[in-house]
Amino acid sequence: MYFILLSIFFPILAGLFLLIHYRTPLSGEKKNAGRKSLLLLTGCSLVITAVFVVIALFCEGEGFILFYLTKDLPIYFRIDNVGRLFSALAVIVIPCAGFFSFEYMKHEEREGRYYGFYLLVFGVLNALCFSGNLITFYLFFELLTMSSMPLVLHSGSKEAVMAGLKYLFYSLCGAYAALFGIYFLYRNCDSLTFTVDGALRASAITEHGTFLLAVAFIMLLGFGVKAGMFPMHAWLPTAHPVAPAPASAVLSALIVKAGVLAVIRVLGMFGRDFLKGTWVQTAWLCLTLITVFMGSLLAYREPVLKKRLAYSTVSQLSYILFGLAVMDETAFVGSFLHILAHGFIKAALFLCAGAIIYKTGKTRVEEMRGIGKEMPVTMWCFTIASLGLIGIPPTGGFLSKWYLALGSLNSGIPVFDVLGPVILLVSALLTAGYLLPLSIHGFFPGAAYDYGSLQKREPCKLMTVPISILTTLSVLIGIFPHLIIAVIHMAAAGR
Amino acid sequence: MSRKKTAEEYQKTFAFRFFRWLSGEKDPYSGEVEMQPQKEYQPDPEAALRREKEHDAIMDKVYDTEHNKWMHLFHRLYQATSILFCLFLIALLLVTVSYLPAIGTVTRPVNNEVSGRYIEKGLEETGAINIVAGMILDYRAFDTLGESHVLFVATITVLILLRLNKTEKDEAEVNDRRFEPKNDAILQLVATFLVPIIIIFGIYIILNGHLGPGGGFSGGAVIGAGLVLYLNAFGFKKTERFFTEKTYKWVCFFSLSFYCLAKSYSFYTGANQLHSVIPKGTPGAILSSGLILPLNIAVGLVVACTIYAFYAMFRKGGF
Amino acid sequence: MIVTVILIPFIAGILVPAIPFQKRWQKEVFLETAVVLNSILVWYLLLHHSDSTFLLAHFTGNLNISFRVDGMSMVFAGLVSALWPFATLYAFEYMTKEEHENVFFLFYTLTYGVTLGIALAANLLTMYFFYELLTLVTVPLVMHTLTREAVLASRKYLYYSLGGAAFAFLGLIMVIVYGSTTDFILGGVLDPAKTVGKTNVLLLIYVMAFMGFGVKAAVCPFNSWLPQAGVAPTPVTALLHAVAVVKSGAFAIIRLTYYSFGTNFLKGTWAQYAVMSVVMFTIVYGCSRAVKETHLKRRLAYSTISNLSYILFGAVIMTPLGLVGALTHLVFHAVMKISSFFCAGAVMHQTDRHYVHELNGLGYKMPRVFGIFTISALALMGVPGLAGFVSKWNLAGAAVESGNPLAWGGIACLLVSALLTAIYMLTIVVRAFFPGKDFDYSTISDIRDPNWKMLLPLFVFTVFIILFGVYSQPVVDFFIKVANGAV
Amino acid sequence: MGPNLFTNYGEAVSAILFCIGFTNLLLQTNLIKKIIGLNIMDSAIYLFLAEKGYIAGRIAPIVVNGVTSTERYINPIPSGLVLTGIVVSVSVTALMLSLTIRLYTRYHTLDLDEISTQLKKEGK
Amino acid sequence: MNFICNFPFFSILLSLFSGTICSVLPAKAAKIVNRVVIIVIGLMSAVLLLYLLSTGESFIYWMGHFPAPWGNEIRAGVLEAGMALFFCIIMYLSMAGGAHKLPGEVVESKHNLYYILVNLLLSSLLALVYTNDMFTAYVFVEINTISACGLIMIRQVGRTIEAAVRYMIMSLLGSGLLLFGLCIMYDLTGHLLMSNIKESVGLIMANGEYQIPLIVSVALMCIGLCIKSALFPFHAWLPDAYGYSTVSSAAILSSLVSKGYIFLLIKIIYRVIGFDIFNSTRIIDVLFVFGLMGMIFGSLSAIKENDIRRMIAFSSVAQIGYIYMGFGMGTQAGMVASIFHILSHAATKSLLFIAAIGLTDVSGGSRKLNDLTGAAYRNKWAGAAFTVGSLSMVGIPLFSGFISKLLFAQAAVQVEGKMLASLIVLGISTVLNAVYFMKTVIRIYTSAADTPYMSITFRDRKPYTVTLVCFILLNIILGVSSQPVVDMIGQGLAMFA
Repeated sequence: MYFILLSIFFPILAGLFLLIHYRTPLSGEKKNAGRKSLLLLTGCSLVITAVFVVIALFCEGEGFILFYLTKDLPIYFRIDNVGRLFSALAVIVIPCAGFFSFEYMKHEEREGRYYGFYLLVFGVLNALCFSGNLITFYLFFELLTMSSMPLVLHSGSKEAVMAGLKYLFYSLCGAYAALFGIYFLYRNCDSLTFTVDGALRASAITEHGTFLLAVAFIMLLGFGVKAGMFPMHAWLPTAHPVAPAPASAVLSALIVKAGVLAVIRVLGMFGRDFLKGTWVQTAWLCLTLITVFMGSLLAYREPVLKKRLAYSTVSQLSYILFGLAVMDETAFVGSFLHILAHGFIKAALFLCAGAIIYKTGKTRVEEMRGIGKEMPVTMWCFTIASLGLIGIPPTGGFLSKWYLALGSLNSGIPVFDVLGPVILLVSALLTAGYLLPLSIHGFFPGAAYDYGSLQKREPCKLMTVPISILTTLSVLIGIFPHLIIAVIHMAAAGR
Repeated sequence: MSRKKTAEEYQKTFAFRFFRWLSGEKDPYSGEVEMQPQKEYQPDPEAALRREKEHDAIMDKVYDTEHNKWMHLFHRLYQATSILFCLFLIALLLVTVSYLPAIGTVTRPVNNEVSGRYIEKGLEETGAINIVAGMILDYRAFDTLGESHVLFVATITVLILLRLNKTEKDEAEVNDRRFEPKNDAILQLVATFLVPIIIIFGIYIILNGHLGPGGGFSGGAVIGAGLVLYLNAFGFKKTERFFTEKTYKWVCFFSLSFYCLAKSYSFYTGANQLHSVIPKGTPGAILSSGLILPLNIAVGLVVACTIYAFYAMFRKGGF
Repeated sequence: MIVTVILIPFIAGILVPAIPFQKRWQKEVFLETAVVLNSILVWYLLLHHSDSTFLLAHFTGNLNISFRVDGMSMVFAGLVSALWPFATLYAFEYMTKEEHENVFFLFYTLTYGVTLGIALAANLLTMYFFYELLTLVTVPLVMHTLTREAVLASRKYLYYSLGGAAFAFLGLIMVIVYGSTTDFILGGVLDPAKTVGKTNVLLLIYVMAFMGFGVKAAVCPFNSWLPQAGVAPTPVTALLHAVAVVKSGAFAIIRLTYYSFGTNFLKGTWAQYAVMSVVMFTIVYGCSRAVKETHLKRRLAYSTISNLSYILFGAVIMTPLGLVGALTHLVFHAVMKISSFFCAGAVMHQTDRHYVHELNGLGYKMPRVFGIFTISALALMGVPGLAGFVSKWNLAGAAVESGNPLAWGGIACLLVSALLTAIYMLTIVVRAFFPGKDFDYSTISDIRDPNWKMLLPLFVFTVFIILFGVYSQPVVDFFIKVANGAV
Repeated sequence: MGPNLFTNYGEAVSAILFCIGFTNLLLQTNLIKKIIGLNIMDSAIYLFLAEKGYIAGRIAPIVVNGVTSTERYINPIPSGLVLTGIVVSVSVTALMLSLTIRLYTRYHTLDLDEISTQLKKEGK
Repeated sequence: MNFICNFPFFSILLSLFSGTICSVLPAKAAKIVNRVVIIVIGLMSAVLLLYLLSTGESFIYWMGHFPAPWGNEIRAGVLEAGMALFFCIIMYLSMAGGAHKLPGEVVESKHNLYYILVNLLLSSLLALVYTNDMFTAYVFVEINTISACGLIMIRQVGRTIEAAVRYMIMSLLGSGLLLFGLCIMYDLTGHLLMSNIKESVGLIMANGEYQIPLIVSVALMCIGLCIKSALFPFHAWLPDAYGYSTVSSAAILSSLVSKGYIFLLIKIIYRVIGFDIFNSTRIIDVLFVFGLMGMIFGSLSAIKENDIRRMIAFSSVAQIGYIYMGFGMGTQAGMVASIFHILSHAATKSLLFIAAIGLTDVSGGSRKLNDLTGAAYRNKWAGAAFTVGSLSMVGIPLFSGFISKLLFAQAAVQVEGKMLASLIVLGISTVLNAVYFMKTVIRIYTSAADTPYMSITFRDRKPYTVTLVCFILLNIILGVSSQPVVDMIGQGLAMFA
């Protein structure tokens, strides 16, 4: 039990300590010494937190209440299987990206601030995973926005600041839309504790059914902002390119997933039975499919690598949301698998992009001809991860998409049961179209390529190892999915 | 498509903006978040000057009565409405009059016990043969007291307005000389005859106020007229010998004081049901009807002086 | 006893210019002692209050000036007396740079007494009396700098306030004529026998009176005085234009709605919908103006406008829960806004910078001030765990509970406003802490945090923001008791 | 319309005169004409009052031969009122005339509007 | 008969007589006589008031040896005595407050004439207050008019003479209408004494004959008095007259002269026509509408005005509108409110005039608002007094204006058809009042470093300051303990019937 608390508050406190202690920029002679201690502290904290989380993951228990906000609003923590899966993803990606940034951030100023917020994000993410009721979740959802915003605008350039603000306001907008729903849920449910089969009172459904549907839609839209769903996706392609690569990785792999987690929780609160077959579901399906297609298309015509990846994230997240919107158990499994697979893959891809930028300073795709010759390890990882995202067996991506398509076809929703898989396939094709050219040109620069300028620029181990780990994991999911699928089924059943 | 839009035009289209938003390049906050300092208020002296000039110009235009079309129009309108108003008032009053009791009949409400008592008991109670004199100087003496003070206060205001101080007076006198008749023999001769007669007649009217038609005011006016004639015939030099501002002041003062005190006594005794010591005398005699005769004399003096004073004031602002 | 607490500030205030103090600190000690003493007295009074009414003077007819302590007055008087000593402490430091200190402290202290008068008034006439007085004693404070802007601002303030009071006066008349008494009684005092057939007129007058008192609470068409009044010294803007004066408006409206006209009479009528629409509009309007505003204090003033309408929104829901929400926000917003205003004041005092775009990078030089500012910003946005969330939660809860569809729309307004709040507050925070890559730190090298007199109030308020956010139950319970007339 | 319009012709005439005087006083811009209007108005009222006192076939209220009978004399009250009124009228006329003189010596015009315009131009 | 009953008569005669006396006295002596007379009359009125309050009923006093329908009478009740007392107080304070301006504005040799006018004005006011006879009232109205005209033009500048001419014209129109109405009334009733007329009017209303002429006559009298008291559309003469005459005159004119006419109107309403009969005519509606219009337009004109004295003068127009609005309500409460407002406005307006003169004195004599910047710092008492007056006008509790506003509003609520209109106009007019008065108050408290008058310091004049303090106290007394006054008004009105 205490490990939950430790896994939440240890990184938060550590982050705050870093923020306060390293508030002035390091400079001159002290820089090296200061940096070393900073890295040591950060590294230790990351590892210790990871250990705490892992221990917490294996805890069983009913959860506990930290304190009461108001009379019937407890801050309540609990571990369930949904949380476990998310937490597992986080506990792998964050340290990886963290160690990656030890090298990546070497030349940046104000590293203390970066690591401080990084740790904060870690703690908040853990708290998000372990939240036991909606209000706790909302609390940390807001905090997540606040603490991750400094990561986005870390570089401090004008675009970065603007992007950070944009990210902040989009997220808050979503959060407040969600809060609107929470107010009504609070009055129409017995408690805000998470369930999977609906917490609305029967009387409330009969009285305000229509209105509650609207509320549900607003909540879905609101949390969908974080998950980059269509009308409010615009922050993603702005925020990713300006953030440092590891931050982008975390952002894309985990933070946007917080929106997905929220949607899962909200679905549980309303209950699938309540939403199935209503206009809410239809509208939601429409939005997700639009997002899927539009994201891929935009990515396809995007020349800047990180922005391309960002569009890709937009598209891929809506795969997940589509799976949830179908409200079918198989599709749910597909969604969850995609959460994990996409998490690893996108983290790997962003780290690769980061490594390329770090070493060569090139950001645009057409500049990267022959990059595979210069940084083979990185590019290999990039290629494998790309294949996973496209959905080539035996990677995790294939499996998840398979389940998604299967679930959609099973669901029996008119039109969408077929339209969904079709669009997913088209999108997969587009994915191939925007990711593979990079590998192809990277490894086969063509006849015109001047081999004379080629030089080995493989990054150091601190960068390649995390990338490799993540890539490997993405493949491993596809190969050994059974354990995970079992856990997912348990999660879907509410255990 | 044959027509191609220029880049600038294209940027204004909805499609362009939509696409920018779609691809996340545009966001609703841009422009709002990037803040520019607001301009502090700076008073602009030139603007103030300009405003003043404009104001003057407008004022000139407004006061340019000759050429102001609106003003003329307004005048026309004003006159038209005023005539209409007059006609309306006439109509209203005529309607009212038509509903009033008929003239000359005994049954009008006016002929009630009040007038009846004045006629029947007036002689007995006031001792005056002239019932009107008895009424205004005894029954309704308070009104008459007020009336004489109206005259008094009017003189005061005329004094305030027209009386000149020393230096102005000299100047005015020089001016005035030019209009003075220069020893007009005929006028002087006629005046020598007429003035005493007029004044004597005035005195008669005053003294007979309680016995027949007449009284202080009419008699005083006649005397005043005589004095004015005298003045016109002989000039200020002559009149100043017996009538100066001082004379006027004291005559007025004593007359009014007497009037006030006498009436006060009478009011006081009347109100407190005391017996008044003033004898009524025999009706018809000169020395009769109690206070009416002295009061008439006092009023006559005041009026005579006032009439003369008005004339002198109007003419040259002093005596 | 009740009169004493109103009189002490009057006497102390008048003594300030009267006593020839040799040194500045003597004056400070004198004033602070008086204010603290008075606050202690007020709290003592509130905690040991009796239910009796204290009659001070007889006016005409059955009208009198009298005082009484009831639930509402406990809330408001408690709030005011808790904040005043800190604000005074802060003002000592702030006013070192300003002129005419004596006059300032004279009126500043007078205002304390007058505000307490509003809080403790036992009937509508007394409240109206002190309400008008409040306008008068605060005008010199707004005018204090005597610059052109200050004069214009105070002029506007006067017009608006007095004009508003003129219409509020109509409400007073209605209560006098159609009420059984003018005393404040929860549930209203209108006499049903007298109001037969006059409902619509009464409602019309209620709306007028609402807007009249609403002028002080900066309801939408009448709000422009508040940002302009920001030219006053910061202690004034903070305490008066974020707490005492504007809250008096809200307080008066609550008194009018709940204690004079009565919610039973008003609920569900067109009047309720009318005022609620106005309030909702103000909520959004204030925030959007704040986003556009670049002057720091004016921005906060616009924020105040919006937040005051939160309170009014709670009040016009016209249920006990709504009142709870209104009271919660009344108190919590006071703490949050005074804290953010004091931060702004500290910045202006230390750096003489007034505009948002001048604040770049100051977060590193004044970490305490800006840390506190961040916390108050987050609280204003309604981040859970801070005071703002609780009050918003109560407000929205009451709105949901009322079952009034317009009130549900009001929740949406609250949230839109919360988003806009985030925009205008966090841009400041971001500027202060993330000035951008090419920012020249040498321009702010000689700036530092203010001294303890300014920081102490700030820390105390921050502690309260967090405390209320985490552990608000006893306070809210008390408000519930007030709203149900149990106090 | 009531029954007595033609019987009361004297009063009707005085009413018309009153209105003429009233309108002149109100609307003429020339001061002298205004004063004339004033006098017309006052005279009309005296006429009106005199009409009131009149009773057909009776004589003025001065006691002749000691006979004091209501049958013999007309009503004395209106006559008294007229007397008082005349004095008032004289005073007021004198005052108005002196004001006119003052204005004329200062502004050399009798037109009140003209005088106002000049005053405004003077600006004090 | 108690000796005290002679007091009304004494006061009228004393002031008349003192006017005559002043004509032969030098200026200084005239001044003293004037002061003494006002004080003596004030004392007598006070004693009379106490006496009347103790006996609780009014009395009739014969002016001569003849009783009611034959002789003149005066009548004294609580209201009359109270009014007389109040007029004396205001008159004394106005004279004292403006005395120091007199030498500068009036030629030395005409000072005694000024005091004559004041004395006669006082006597005419007293006569208007006490009289029980319509024709007496007419005669004293004329005295009032002429002496007021004299007060206006005693300071001889172009504006005052023009204003005097305009004032005279309007007044004469009013007098003409009043007299004509009076004649018709006399024709219908055969009486000139108020109580007798009232009986006859009752009879006329009862048997239905002569109703049209009666109403026309009432209307003519009302309009005549409205014109004389400067009700809204007839106010053209007022701003110049109040704005440019010497300050005592302005104070007296605005607070007393027009009030005298209004009081006469009240007497006519109650004592001649009868309150109920009056209310059954449409005249009150006309008064009501004109009153409302006056409240709005007077204030609007005041807002536009840039000259402080004229601004206050325009405010008078608005305040007179209040009073007529109270009449127009046609209820006892409205009447009480109006009468209270007569008092409160008299106290406030003369205070404002006197204070304004103090402010202009320290601003180089300029009356432009711009030049008054910071004047309150140069003359503290005048500034404070002006502020008090303004606050009272705006209707801040503690000051008399608030009470009258309260009474008006309370009265308005009881009148079904006119309630909303009067309440709303009351509100709007308060806002407008606030605008122009507060503008000025802020202006005089704005420090002006760059005005040329910075160096002018106020020469402390004890009498002036004392006057201001008295005025402020009067205002506050009326504002704080208004109950006895209101009771007294109610009692007085009851005695009227």
